[in-house]
Amino acid sequence: MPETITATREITLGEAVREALAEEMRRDSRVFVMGEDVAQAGTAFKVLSGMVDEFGSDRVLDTPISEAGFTGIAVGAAMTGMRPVVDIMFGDFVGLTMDQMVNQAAKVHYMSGGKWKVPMVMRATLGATRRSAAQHSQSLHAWFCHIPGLKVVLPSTPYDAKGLLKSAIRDENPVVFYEDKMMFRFKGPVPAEEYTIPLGVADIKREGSDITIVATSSMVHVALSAAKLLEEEDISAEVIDPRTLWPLDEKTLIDSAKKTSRVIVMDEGYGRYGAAAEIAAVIAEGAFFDLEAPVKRLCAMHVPIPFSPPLEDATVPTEKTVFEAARALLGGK
Amino acid sequence: MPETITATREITLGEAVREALAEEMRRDSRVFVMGEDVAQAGTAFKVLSGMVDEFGSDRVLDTPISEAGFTGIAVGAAMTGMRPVVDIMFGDFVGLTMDQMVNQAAKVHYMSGGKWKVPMVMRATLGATRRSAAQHSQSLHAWFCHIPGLKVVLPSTPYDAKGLLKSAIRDENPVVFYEDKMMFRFKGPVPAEEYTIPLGVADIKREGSDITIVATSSMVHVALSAAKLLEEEDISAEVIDPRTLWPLDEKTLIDSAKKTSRVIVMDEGYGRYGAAAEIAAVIAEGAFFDLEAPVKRLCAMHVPIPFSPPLEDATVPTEKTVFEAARALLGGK
Amino acid sequence: MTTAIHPTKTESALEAERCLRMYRRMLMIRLFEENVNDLYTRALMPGLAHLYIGEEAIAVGVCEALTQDDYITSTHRGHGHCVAKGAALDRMFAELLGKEAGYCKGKGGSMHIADPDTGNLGANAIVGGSAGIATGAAFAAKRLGNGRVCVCFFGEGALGQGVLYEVMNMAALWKLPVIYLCENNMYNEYTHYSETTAGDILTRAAGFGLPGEAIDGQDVRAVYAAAKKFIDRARAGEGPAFLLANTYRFFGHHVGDVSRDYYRAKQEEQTWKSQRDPIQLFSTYLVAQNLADQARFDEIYAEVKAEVDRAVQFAVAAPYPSADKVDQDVYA
Amino acid sequence: MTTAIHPTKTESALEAERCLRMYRRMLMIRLFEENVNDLYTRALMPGLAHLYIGEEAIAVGVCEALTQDDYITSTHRGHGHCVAKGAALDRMFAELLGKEAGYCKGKGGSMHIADPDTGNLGANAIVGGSAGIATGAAFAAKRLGNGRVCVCFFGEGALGQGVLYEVMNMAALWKLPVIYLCENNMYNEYTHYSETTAGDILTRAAGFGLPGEAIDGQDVRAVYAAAKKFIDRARAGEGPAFLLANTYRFFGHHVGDVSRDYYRAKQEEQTWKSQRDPIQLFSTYLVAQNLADQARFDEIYAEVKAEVDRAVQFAVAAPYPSADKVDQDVYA
Ligand SMILES: Cc1ncc(C[n+]2csc(CCOP(=O)(O)OP(=O)(O)O)c2C)c(N)n1
Ligand SMILES: Cc1ncc(C[n+]2csc(CCOP(=O)(O)OP(=O)(O)O)c2C)c(N)n1
Ligand SMILES: [Mg+2]
Ligand SMILES: [Mg+2]
Repeated sequence: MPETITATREITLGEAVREALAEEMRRDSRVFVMGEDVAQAGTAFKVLSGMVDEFGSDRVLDTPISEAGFTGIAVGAAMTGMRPVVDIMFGDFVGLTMDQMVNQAAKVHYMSGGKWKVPMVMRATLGATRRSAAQHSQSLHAWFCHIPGLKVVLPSTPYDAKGLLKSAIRDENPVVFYEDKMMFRFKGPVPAEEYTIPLGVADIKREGSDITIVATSSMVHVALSAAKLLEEEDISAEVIDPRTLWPLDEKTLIDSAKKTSRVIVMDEGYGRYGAAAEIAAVIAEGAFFDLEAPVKRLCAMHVPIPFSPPLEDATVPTEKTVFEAARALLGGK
Repeated sequence: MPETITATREITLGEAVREALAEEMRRDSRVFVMGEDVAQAGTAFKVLSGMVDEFGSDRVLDTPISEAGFTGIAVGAAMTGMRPVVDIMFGDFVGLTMDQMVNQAAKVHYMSGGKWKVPMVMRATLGATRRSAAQHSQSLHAWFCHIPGLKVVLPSTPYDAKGLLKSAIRDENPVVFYEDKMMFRFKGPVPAEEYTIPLGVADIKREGSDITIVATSSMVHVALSAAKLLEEEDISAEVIDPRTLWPLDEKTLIDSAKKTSRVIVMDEGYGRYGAAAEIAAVIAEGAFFDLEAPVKRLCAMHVPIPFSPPLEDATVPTEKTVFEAARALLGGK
Repeated sequence: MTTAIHPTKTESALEAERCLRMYRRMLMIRLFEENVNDLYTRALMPGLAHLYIGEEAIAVGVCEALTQDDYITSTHRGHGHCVAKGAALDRMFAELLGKEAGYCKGKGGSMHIADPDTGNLGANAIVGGSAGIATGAAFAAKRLGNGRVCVCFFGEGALGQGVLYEVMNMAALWKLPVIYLCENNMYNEYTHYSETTAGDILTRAAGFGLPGEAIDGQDVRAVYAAAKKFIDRARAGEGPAFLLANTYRFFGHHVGDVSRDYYRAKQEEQTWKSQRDPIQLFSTYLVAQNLADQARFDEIYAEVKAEVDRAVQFAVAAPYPSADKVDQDVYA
Repeated sequence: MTTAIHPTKTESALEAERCLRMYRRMLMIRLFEENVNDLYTRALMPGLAHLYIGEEAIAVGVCEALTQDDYITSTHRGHGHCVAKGAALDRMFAELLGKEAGYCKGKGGSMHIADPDTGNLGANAIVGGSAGIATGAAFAAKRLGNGRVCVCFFGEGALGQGVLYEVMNMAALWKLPVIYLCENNMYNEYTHYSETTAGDILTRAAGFGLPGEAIDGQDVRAVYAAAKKFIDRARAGEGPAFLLANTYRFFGHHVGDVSRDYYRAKQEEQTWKSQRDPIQLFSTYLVAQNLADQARFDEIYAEVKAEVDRAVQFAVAAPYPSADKVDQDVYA
């Protein structure tokens, strides 16, 4: 069921992220933020504007352009009493951090037999259509989802972003938190009161009975638009946002699939060997005897993201693609 | 149908890799090998022993411990007329190369509108049970499979290793070639005559009619052993090795699934968000109307690989696991 | 780019020719970039772009010391390098606008212009991302014995990327013909480089076995002289080098970065623009040396402007690629 | 590890105590490693291990200058660092054998021993992999104001990893209390470091703003003195430093590396073993200074041997973890 948000206050996703960070930094002096141009510039996307004024440049710390290095520093600082939040400007740069995140952050707890832990958060961006071309448009979260020891969060609304980021910061494990770079100005209701959202709980963004659309991050909104179109055709679509890809709320996804018997999985990462493959596999297995059609994936086209607008636009699923895929799955119902 | 190999000559997988490399280096002076301890030491696994004697240290080149750096050098050398083969001792270290492989190697061709190309091969190892612990036992090939522009090869026999590596070296694209580190001494028939195996063609390692086991790399042999056990119970298992995960021979997998209607997918990588998820999703979609049971994945347990033998052994699927999973899928047939 | 040299010309005639060629090329970059900004402002250009204005002397001085076959790698701030290496302006603008006629068929955009014909291995949107490629091209040149040299352009921000040191080390070990050309414009985006760079840059290079030199990046002749010396040395098989060109970007980090007061003073910008403009400085020199006068400058300006205008028009009028091209060129 | 110091003792008495403590600790590492090799040869140890024999003076000299609360990070060749920082031998052996009683419950093995009680942030099987962690620990120490220092041990092979330079740069910028301790045993596995390392190591450190010093890694007193100086300096808030300890591993890269002729001469090994053994050199010094005699050495040997033997027995007898522990400790 969609969580009921009582607040009427509307803020942007960027503001929600900033609020979550600021609240946690006020609450816990061990929390700090580091990354490129995070201080006076407030990040390239201006998400952290003004934070350095409140917390000072010791806690909102500009780094050299050394993604591997400062991620490694975060791992060590997390082990020894701090709670670092590192900022990776474009999620495309996570390749530089994979060794630190996967061979160090994700494994320290296990390799030490549970003795050391790494309570850190990596914030990164994802998403295309910004006309930023192949090295600034990728959604590579599937890499992290694959690795035991990491948690992965992909919020789709300001409300979720705030509540989940606060939980991520309080988590005792390394968490990768993804923000869609095209959604920073997206507005939504966020209560003024403190709240958190637990990691590992999917949210049904819209209830429906004929088809389930599982969607992440920006794709949730494409799915919701498509659901409206489908409604006009008397097709009732349920839209579910897993919110965290690890831990993954398999039950909610499978239950919905059992109810509707038809499923589309949307993700802005590549579908092939991507996050959507896992979700599709989980549903195909868990709802096997209830599905009336194969699970359909709608994801980024399997090409490096091109610069040219007409090309780039062709790589991302749209409400129209979803609408048509849903109709096809329903056999023209 | 299993390819018929007429040769009676038996060599190890390590020798097959060396032969493929040596033949290609004789054939094409642009081919060279670089990596840590590849020259006099012939790699940490002794796979390249003796090659520096034939080809000299200009073409079998020891590097500093700089995986990112020499992978980047390979990209540039490939663009400008060479055909580099880089050696990544343990596949766990690919994290260090992800930026070079994914943001550079995989995208140069596309970003340049098809003008530059990157004919390079990265050889890396995978596989556990060597008592090497969490940072030397991973099978991270799913990361590369996720990326358009790359090809990914996982041979399971000396025959396949030789034929596929030769094709990988002749390919005009970056290819990641994975060798199971526990299989270097594994022997199999390899013809003395020259041959290549095209990328993108699965091989049916064993024909069967009751259940399909899709397996990669070392898991092929676990599947084959399990198939023998199953035979004793009158269960006829078909074992298919995709051999290349990208391009993926979807048709062969789906056709087999349609024939047997029950499928197990095995891979030594993590199952979650892993290569097996894609294969399972492809089959669940492609053979939807023929499957009589959900596709079952059997992969590395979702934990950092532990050092202690009884723990490590528990992380990898065995013939017994497969046998039981198959019986369960067949509902006790 | 050195054009064919007439054997009977005197040294000073050659020098005069070179100077005017460099002047023209710098001006071309300047006007190119002004038009980029204009296209952005008029919402004709998708995305953003990073202008090279203020730094023209570096690309031009360096590329003057290269042959057409020599290689360069470039950065997100790459238009100047491309133009200096000889790229055609119309196809560059077309690429910036995402048009099919662009250097990359519109697939790359501002940060990925590449051109095999002029040895341009590509601009790169990953800071430090081309260090490996440049070193690899030098590796190939050495192995193939084709006598080529590669210049790896990068901003001082790339000094934060470890891979740079990894490849410098190998270049030194293997004596590869590559020049690491650090354009220190003093800012990593919105952060002054002194906040991100400890120690001493040339000492770093020395630590990895690379000879180095700091040069005034606003003085095209100084850039050319230093580049020539180290490029010739590399071509002669004596190995890599590191050049540190001190410079300044006159405008924002990218075209959208217009309110810059929070990270640098207007006064600082003003000083550089009025006293350290590489084109202005060079024209003063040329006049003093009697190598040109205002009339000649006007003539060059008119020619370059006409060329740039034509190129813009071409690009604006050119068609977009059709959407079905999107999955071509993924694999070779 | 400095133990509590009795206030009335004279400087020379303290020095004598320190010397004997260091001697004992070096011997402990030596005997520990001999037993590791023995366990491997007897097929009692799963996998491989990298012996620290020949390099004992470095870990011991450095850790003598640290407090128990100070941090270290270690490498694949890490047993010496662990012992020097105060780890219990029985739990170390148990870990090497994959037993539940081991420091990491058998999950880590030889290359991952970690122990919060002695400030050991962990050995690391990724070359250069702990540079970030060490720098981060120093970062935390500075932020929390707890006065701790971190020593990052690594082999000269790690000089090939770019991340090392990235974090040294930040350590220098932010004046973090971290010492980068390079153990140059001259080989990266089977390749001589001169084939992999261009330029000059201390110049590299200087380039990133780190003061540095080369030390004789076979002389525990020299190591201690240099380490003490830079550790005190770091603790005083004056920032990081780089120490280059020249040394030699007396045996193979790992226990299985027995035929070494193809990469280094027997003669070279022989010379080091006979003339540059850190324990031998130190005992000669101790005798010359009248700080110990053979009887004392025999006594220490017997004590240490008994402790090591007990530890081995404990580990051999200890049970393996049950298989159901495999998925514990993945998440905290
Ligand atoms: C690896 C990586 N990290 C961060 C960025 C984002 N980014 C783009 S340009 C830039 C600053 C680069 O500064 P510098 O290298 O000095 O070049 P300049 O812009 O001054 O020419 C940054 C941080 C990037 N593109 N790549
Ligand atoms: C990133 C990475 N690359 C390669 C290896 C494989 N490897 C393990 S030890 C070693 C040599 C290390 O040499 P050095 O740093 O000098 O340490 P030493 O063994 O001499 O103590 C190599 C290449 C690794 N563990 N990690
Ligand atoms: Mg700059
Ligand atoms: Mg060494």
